[in-house]
Amino acid sequence: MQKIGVFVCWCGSNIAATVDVKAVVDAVSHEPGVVYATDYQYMCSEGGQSQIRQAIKDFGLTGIVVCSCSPRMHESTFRKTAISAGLNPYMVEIANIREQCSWIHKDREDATEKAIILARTAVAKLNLNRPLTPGESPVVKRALVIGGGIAGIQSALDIAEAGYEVDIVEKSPTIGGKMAQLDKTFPTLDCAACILTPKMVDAASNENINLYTYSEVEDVSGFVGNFTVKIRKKARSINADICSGCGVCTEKCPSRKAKDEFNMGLSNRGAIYIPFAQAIPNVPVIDREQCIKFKTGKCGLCEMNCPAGAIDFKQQDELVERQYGAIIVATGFKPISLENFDEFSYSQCPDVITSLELERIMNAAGPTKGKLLRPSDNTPPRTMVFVQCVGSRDTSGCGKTYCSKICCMYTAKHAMLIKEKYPDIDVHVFYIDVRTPGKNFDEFYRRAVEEYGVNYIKGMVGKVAERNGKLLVQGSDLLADDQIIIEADMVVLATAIEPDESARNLATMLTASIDTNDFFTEAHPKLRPVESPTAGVYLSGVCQGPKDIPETVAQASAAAAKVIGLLAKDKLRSNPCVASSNEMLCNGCSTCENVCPYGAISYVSKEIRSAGKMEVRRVAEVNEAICQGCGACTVVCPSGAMDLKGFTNKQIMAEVDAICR
Amino acid sequence: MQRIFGLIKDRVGALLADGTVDRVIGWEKGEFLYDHTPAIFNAEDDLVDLVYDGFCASNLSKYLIDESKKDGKILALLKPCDTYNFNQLIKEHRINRDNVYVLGIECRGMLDIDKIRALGIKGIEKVEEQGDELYIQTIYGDKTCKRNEVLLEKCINCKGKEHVAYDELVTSGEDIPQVESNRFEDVEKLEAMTSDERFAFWRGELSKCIRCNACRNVCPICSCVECVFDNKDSVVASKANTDEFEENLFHIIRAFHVAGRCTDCGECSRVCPQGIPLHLLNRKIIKDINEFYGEYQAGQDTNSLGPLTDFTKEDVEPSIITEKGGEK
Amino acid sequence: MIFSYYPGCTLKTKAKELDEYARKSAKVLGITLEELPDWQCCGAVYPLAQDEIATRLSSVRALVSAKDVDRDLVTLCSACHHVIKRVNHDMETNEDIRTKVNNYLELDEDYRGETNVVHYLELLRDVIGFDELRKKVINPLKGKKIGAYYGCLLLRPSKTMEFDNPENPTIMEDFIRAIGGDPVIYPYRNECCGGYIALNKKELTQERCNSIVASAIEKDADMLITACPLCMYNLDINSTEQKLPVYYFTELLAEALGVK
Amino acid sequence: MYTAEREMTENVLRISNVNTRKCMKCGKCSGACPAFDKMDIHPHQFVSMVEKGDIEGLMNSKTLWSCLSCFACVERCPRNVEPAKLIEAVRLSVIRKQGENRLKADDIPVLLDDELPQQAIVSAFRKFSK
Repeated sequence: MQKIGVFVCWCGSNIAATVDVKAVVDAVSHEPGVVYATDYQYMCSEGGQSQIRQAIKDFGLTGIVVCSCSPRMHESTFRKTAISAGLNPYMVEIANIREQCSWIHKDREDATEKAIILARTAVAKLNLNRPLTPGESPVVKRALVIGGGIAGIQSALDIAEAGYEVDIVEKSPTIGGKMAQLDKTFPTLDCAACILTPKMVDAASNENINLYTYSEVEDVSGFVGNFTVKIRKKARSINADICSGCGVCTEKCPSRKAKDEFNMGLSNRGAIYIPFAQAIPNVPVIDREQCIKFKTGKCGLCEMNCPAGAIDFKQQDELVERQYGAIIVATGFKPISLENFDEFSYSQCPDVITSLELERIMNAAGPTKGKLLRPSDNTPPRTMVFVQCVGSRDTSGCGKTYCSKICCMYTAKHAMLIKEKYPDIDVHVFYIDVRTPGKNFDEFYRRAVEEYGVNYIKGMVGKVAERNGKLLVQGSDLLADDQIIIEADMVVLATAIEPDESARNLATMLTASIDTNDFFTEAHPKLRPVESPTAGVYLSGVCQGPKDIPETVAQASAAAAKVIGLLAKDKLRSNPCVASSNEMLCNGCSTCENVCPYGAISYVSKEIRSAGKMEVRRVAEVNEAICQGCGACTVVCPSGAMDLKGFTNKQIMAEVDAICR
Repeated sequence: MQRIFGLIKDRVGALLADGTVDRVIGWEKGEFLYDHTPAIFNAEDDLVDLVYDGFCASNLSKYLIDESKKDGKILALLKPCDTYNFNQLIKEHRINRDNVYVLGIECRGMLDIDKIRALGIKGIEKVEEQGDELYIQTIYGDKTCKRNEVLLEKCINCKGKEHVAYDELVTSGEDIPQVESNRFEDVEKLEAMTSDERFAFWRGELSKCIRCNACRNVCPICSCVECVFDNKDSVVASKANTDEFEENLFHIIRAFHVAGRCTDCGECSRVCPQGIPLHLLNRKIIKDINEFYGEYQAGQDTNSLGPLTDFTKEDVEPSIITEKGGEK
Repeated sequence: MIFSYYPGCTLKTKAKELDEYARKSAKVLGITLEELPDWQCCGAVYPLAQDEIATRLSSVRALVSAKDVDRDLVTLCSACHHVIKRVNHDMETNEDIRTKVNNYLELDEDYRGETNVVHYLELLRDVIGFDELRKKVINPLKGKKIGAYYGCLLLRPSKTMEFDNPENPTIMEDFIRAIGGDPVIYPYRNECCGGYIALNKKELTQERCNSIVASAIEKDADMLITACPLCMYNLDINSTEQKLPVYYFTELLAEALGVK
Repeated sequence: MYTAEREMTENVLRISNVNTRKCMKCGKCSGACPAFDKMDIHPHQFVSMVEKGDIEGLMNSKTLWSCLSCFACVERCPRNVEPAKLIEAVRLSVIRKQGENRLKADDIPVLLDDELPQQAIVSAFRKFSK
C-alpha cells in the first residue's frame, strides 16, 4: 500500500477563486492510500516545496499528488522536489486543476467537483505507480538545417562557429533563398546581395558546414540526439568535383524556353543554368524537363563545350544517410497563388505584378537590368499603384486569415526606391492599415510619405481593368469618402505569403506539429518560441510565422543557441516511461513492430514455460533506448502483452474508474 | 459433390502414402448428418471417416496454429474462403508454413440446416447434392430444394472460388455458380438507423448472449496465446464479471480486437447458438475501413500492412471519421 | 439524355429566341429538354432576406417537380438560374428556411435541395463537352470577334453559384471557340449592366452599359453575347454612346449547328 | 442605443443574417460598387451605420434605391460581410410598412417601352414594393 500525500495549490487566486481548495483537501484525504493532504497559496514557491519535502519525511510518503497547473508547467519542478526529499520522481502525479478546471469554469461548485474528481483520479493512478529509472542515450554531435535561405544559413553559421558539424539541405540548386532575390532591404535600404552573399560564402567555406544543395530530405527516423535522416541528392547532371563554374555551358545551351525561377518567370533561362551570379555552389544544373538532349537524345552542346568535361548526362540521384543530434527547420515561404484574386487582373494583365516580381525588376541583375520598365511593352511607367493586403487578413476563404507582416514595410520601401530613382513617377499606395511596429519602421514609412510624396490612400481596390494600355484602378478613398479611378501604368500587389509547400510533408516526417496554415507550431508561443514541441526539432525563420529579415536572423541564432546547448551534452537522459512486452502473453504477431514509428521493437525466439511445458515462441522485445513511450504498440496489441511504464493499462483503467465513480 | 469428394480422398491418400505429409486435417462425420467435425487423420486407413459435403463449413485454418508447430507435415483441406484466414495467420507469424501442405479444395457453398428446416423440410435422414439441386430424404418422404436457397449467410456473400494460398488444388472442372450479393446491405440498414434505434437493436441482439465463447473459440483471428478476457490481470477480465458487461461490450471489444484482420469468414455468426448476427459488427468495421482507407481484404496476401497498422499521409483525417461515424 | 427544363417568363415572350434556339440546338446535340409542367415565375430576384419564405416557394416548386422525375433541372436565363440555384442552396443548407418552406408546401416528402440545377452553358461544358460540340458545328462562325458578356448573376456569389471563376470566367469564351468564333476578352464582361434599375434610374444603367460596350469595342469585339434577357435589353437599348449588336448565345449556337 | 433603435438594428441583423462585426473597414465593397456615385451612403458606411444602430438614417437614404444587387461587394469582401444583404434588409424595413411601396402598378405603363423584358418589371417590383 502506498502512503500518499496530496498538495493542493491555490495558485494565488488563479485556482482558489474558482475552486474550494479546502473542500478538495477534505475530499481527497479519504481516498485510499492518502495519509496526508494540505493546501498552500503557492505550491511551486520555495515555501510550498519545503512543505512537500517536510511531509515526505514526516509521513514517510511513497508518492505525492500535486493539484496545481498543467504538468507542462511545473511537473519537472515537483519532480525535483521529490528527488531532493529522496523520493523517486516518477512517484509524482500532477492533477491539473488550473488550465483544465479553474480557468475554464465559472461556477465554483462545478469547478470544485471537477477538481475533486481530477485529484482522486491522480491518487488512483499513483496507487499503481512504481519507481522508474531513466536510461541514457548518446548525442550525435552534428546538426541538420533544412532550408538554405538566410534563416538556415545563419543557424548553420552559428552552430559551426561553436565547433559542431552542421549540414544544410536545400532543395534548389543554390543556397540564398528568397533574400537572394531581393533588391534592397528595409529600413536601411542596403542591398540584399551585399549583406547576404558574404554569409553564403562563409557557409560554403566553413569546414564545419556541409552543403547539400539540389537535395531533399526524404525520411527522418530516430529521436532527439540520434536522428537518422535520408537525403536525396538530386542528379545535377554535372560532376561538381571537376566543374570550374566557368559558365560556358550555360551560354551555349540552345534551349531558352524555361522560365527563370530566380527572376520570377520574368525572363527565360537555358536548360543548363546557374540560378544567379553569386550562386553557391557555383555549379550549373541541367533541368531535365527542358534539356533537348534528355528529351530527344540529340544536342549535347554543353558537353562538347565544357572545358573540364564535367557534364554527366547519366548521373543518378544519390541517397545519403546521415546521423544528427538536432534538426533545425528553416523551410521559409512563398507568395500565395493569386488565382482567387482575378479582380486585380494579375493573370490577365502583364503589368499587374507581385511585389517579389518588382524586386527582380528593380534589381540590377534582374530581367531589365534594374530599369523600371513595364513587362508588357518595356516602357517606363508614369503612374504606379501599390495594393496592400492582397490575400492577407482574408477570412472569405480566398486568401489567408493572418497578416503577412512584411508587406507594409516592403511596399514603403518600393515606393521610396521608385521615388528616389524616378522622382517623376506618381506612386499611390492603397492600404487598409499601415503596420510598422519595429525599430525605425514607422519613421521609414513616414519618410516615404513626407519626404518622397508617396500618396497613401486608405481604402481597398475593388477592380483593376485594362483600357487602352492603361490600368484603371478603381478603389475606395475612405477618408475622402470617394470612389476613385487611377489610370496607372503598373500595379504592384502586396501578395500574402504562406509556408513553402514542403512544410506539410516535412512536418509529417519530423512528427512536428503545424497549424491550420501549415506554419510550424512552437513549443510555447512566448517561452519556447524557437523549439518545436517535438524534442530535438527547432524552428528558424518564416516556417514558423511571417517575419522580416532581422527577426528571422534573430530567431535563427536563437535556434542555433538551443541546438548548441543540446550538442554540448554527451548524454541525454531518456524517458523511463517506455513500452515493455509481457512475453507470456505475446502472440508474436508483429503488429506492434509494424506501428512503432521509432523502430524500437524487434522479435526474438525464446523458450517460454507456459502451462507446465516449455515451448519456443516468437516474442517482441523493446529497445528502451529507442522507445519514445508514444504507446502506439500498447493499443494495437491484441492480447494486451504490450504495456507502457508509468501509463500502464491498469493505471489508465484505474483513472477511468476514478472518474466514473 | 460426390465426385469432388472422391478426387480429394484419392489425392489425400496418395500424399499420405508417398510420405509427402504425415497427418491430415479434414472433417469427420458428426453426431448428426449436418454437423461434420474437424478431425486429424494419421494414416491412410483412417480416411474411411473423412467426409466432404455441404456440411463441412468449419474453417480448419485455426487448428494449424498448434498443428503446424508439431513434428512432421500436416495436410490441410482448405476451401477458398478458409485460405484467407490461413494467409492472415501466416502474416501474423502464427502458422509455420513449412509444416503445412495446403490442399485447396473446390467448394459450391455450404448449407444452412436451419434454412432447410425453415422450408418445412423436417425429419431429415439424408441429403444428396446433385449440382444445384438437393434431394432430401425425410421420414415424411422425399423432398427437393435449390441449393442456393439454403446457403449459409457467409456463402451467400462468398469471396469467390479462387484460393489465395495453396500447394495443390483439387477441382472437378465443373462450373461453380457465383451468387450475386451486397454484403454491406445489412450494415447500410444499421447505418440508416438513428443512434437510439441502433442501440436498441444491439441491446436486443447482444442480450441474447450466454457467454458460451463459441464465437471467440471458432474465430481464426481470435487466437491469442491468452485472451484478454481470460487474463485476470488485464483489467478487462475483471470488468467482465460486473453486471451487463458481457452482453454490452464483450462482442464489441472482440470486434475491435479483430478489426483490420477479420477476413469476414462468418464463423462467429454460424456457430452462435443464440443466432446473434455477430458478423455485422465486423462488417461495419470492414466497410468503414474500405471507405476511409480504400478497399482492403484481410488475408488477401501475407505481407501487406493492414490499413489500421499502416500510417500514410493520405490517411483520412480524424474529423472525417467523426463526421462519417456520427449521427446520420 | 433527358433533362427537366425551366424556361422562365421572359423566354416565353420577349426572349423567344433564347428559348427556341436552345431547344433546337439541344435536339441536335442529343439532349431532350422536357419543360416542367405548370411552372411559375421564379420571382426574378433572389430574396436576400432570411425571413422571406413566400418569395422562395415558386422556385422550390420547380425544384420539387424536377426531383419528382429524378432529373437535373436545366435553366437558361441567368436570372432564373441565379434565383433557383440559390433557393436550392438555401433548401440544402439553411435549416430554418427549409423547415418553413416544407411546412408550407406540405409535400409527401420534405424537399432538402436534392435537385441538381444546371445552366444550359454548364450542360454544354460538362455534359456534352465543348470538344464534342465543336464536332457537331456545321457553320463555324469564322472570323467573328465575339465578346462574352457574363454580367453578375451567373457568376456571383461564386461560393453558391459554383459556375466559373467569378473574376476571370472562361466558359463563354470556350463556348465561342467551340462554335468557331474568336472570343474577345474585355475587362468589364463581369460588371453589372444595371439590371432592373433601368426602370427607375435609366441614367445609371446607361453609364454602366456605355462603359461595358466601350470596353468591348476597345478590345475589337464585333458583337456581344449574353445569357440574360435583361442584360440583352440594357446592352442593346441603354448603350447610348457606342453600339454593338447583342445576341443570345443560343442564337449563335443554333446558327453554328445549322438549325437557325 | 435607445430601445427603438436597438430593436430596428436587431431586426435588420436578423433579416439579413449579417455579422457586421466581421467588417475590418477596408472599403473594398465601396471600391467595387458600380452604383457608388448614385449612393449617398456608400456600402462600407452602410455596414458601419448598421453597426452603430443608425437604421433611421439608412431608411431615408438614396442608397436603398440605387443598389443593383449585383453582388460585387459580396463577392469581393475579404471578410464575408455581405453588405448587399444589409441594404436589402433595410429596404425591406421600409417597404414592409404600409404605404411605403416605391413602385406601384400604375407607375408601370409610362416606364414601358416595346423591348423591355417582363423580367425587369418583376425584378423592380420585387425590389421596390411589397
